[in-house]
Amino acid sequence: MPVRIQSEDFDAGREIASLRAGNAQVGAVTAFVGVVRDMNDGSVVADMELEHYPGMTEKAIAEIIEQAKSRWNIFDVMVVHRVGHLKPTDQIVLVVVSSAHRGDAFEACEFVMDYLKTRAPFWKKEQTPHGARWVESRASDDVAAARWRQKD
Amino acid sequence: MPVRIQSEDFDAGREIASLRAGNAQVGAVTAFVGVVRDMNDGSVVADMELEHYPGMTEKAIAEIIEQAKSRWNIFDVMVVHRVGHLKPTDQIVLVVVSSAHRGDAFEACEFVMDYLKTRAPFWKKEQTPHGARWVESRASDDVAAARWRQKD
Amino acid sequence: MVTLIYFARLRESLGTGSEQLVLPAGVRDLNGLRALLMARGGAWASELAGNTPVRAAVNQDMAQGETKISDGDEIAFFPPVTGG
Amino acid sequence: MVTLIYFARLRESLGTGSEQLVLPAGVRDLNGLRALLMARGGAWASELAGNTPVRAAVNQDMAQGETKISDGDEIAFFPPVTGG
Repeated sequence: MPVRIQSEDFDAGREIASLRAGNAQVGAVTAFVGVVRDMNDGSVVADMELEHYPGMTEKAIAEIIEQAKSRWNIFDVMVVHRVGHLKPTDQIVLVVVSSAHRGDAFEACEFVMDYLKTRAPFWKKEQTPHGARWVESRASDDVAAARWRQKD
Repeated sequence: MPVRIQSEDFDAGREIASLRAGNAQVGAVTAFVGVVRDMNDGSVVADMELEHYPGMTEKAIAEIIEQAKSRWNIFDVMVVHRVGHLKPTDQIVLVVVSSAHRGDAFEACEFVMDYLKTRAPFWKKEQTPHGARWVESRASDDVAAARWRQKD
Repeated sequence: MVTLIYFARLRESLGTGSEQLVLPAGVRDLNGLRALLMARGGAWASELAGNTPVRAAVNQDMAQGETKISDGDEIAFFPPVTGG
Repeated sequence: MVTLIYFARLRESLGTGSEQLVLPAGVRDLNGLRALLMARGGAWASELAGNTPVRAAVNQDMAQGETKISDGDEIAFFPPVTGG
């Protein structure tokens, strides 16, 4: 299963190794790790709660992965996303892409992250010194996702 | 030291963790792992020997890293490159970049790989069923590196 | 009967995470359902008015106001996503 | 005296990895040094003729034919790089 939603932490090195295991044609693996920062939108963040829509989350990410596979020459994609209670410096998300050559691996990995940011049903609630707040979506994420829109 | 040339294998997960350790402003880490393929330029590759220019290699990669830091909003870069005897599915090279946001981390990581491919003094000699051969440089690598050329 | 699910800020403001609802005969798309829920007043009216952005999914696919709904559907309302 | 270093295909064809050389008075740049080495004939002439691409570094910086060289320099000749 190329998508895992879990509360436990993950080991990027192990996921990278397992994604390319048994495929000697893999020449390039790209990985992205998203991390909880101690500051966001000008406030100190003590910790956060990540909520998701079980079922739809896996489905939305699987669709993003299929789209990446149809657009780039890549072998496999693995996405791990944590939910529940997280604190600064905790890992949130991992995207790993394997391919024969690096160009495809880089582009597909960034595409998956940009689409995940705007299409996968997760919501962050941060604890700050001014109280709890739901994180607002960013226009910059919409811009990043729009870069990948294809001409018909 | 942000550059390591070594014959031993590396653990991408450990390098990712160590690059961002102690910096709670890191929100994004990108990693690239290059791997020996069992096929190259139409021939089966049994194994290879990676030669380098000690001293200049470290210097050339350190300069690439400095250039990346001056061009993108990133915190740290780590490059590990193996030399000596390698066989298919072995890891060759690791580039890890940490930053606050993912866009900078993706671009800087790809830039470092593209420049390393054309500017760092390494040479590969492959063993194939037709005998040993020095790998020839690729025009596609020059094209990839040229993308990053800046207007004056 | 449809299943309605609310997430994140909406779940908190509306004070519920999910409910079962018998669709009145005239309600055939998301716009119609939203009008029905807003008629409850209070947080329902203010949260679903569109002053703050609200997204919806029908059977776990992103949906628009014109998206048709019918018996047995799972319909979710939530703010724009903020994962990753 | 300069130190000359050869890598990869050049090292093998020339049959040596490095040497010490006293620079003749007239040799002041890489072009001059290359002409001097080519005059040795055989693999020296064929490898350095430029039919297959050759790169050079002076004191571990990539260099061109016009790059000046002088006593104490470390000068390397090698094929285009193929790492990563």
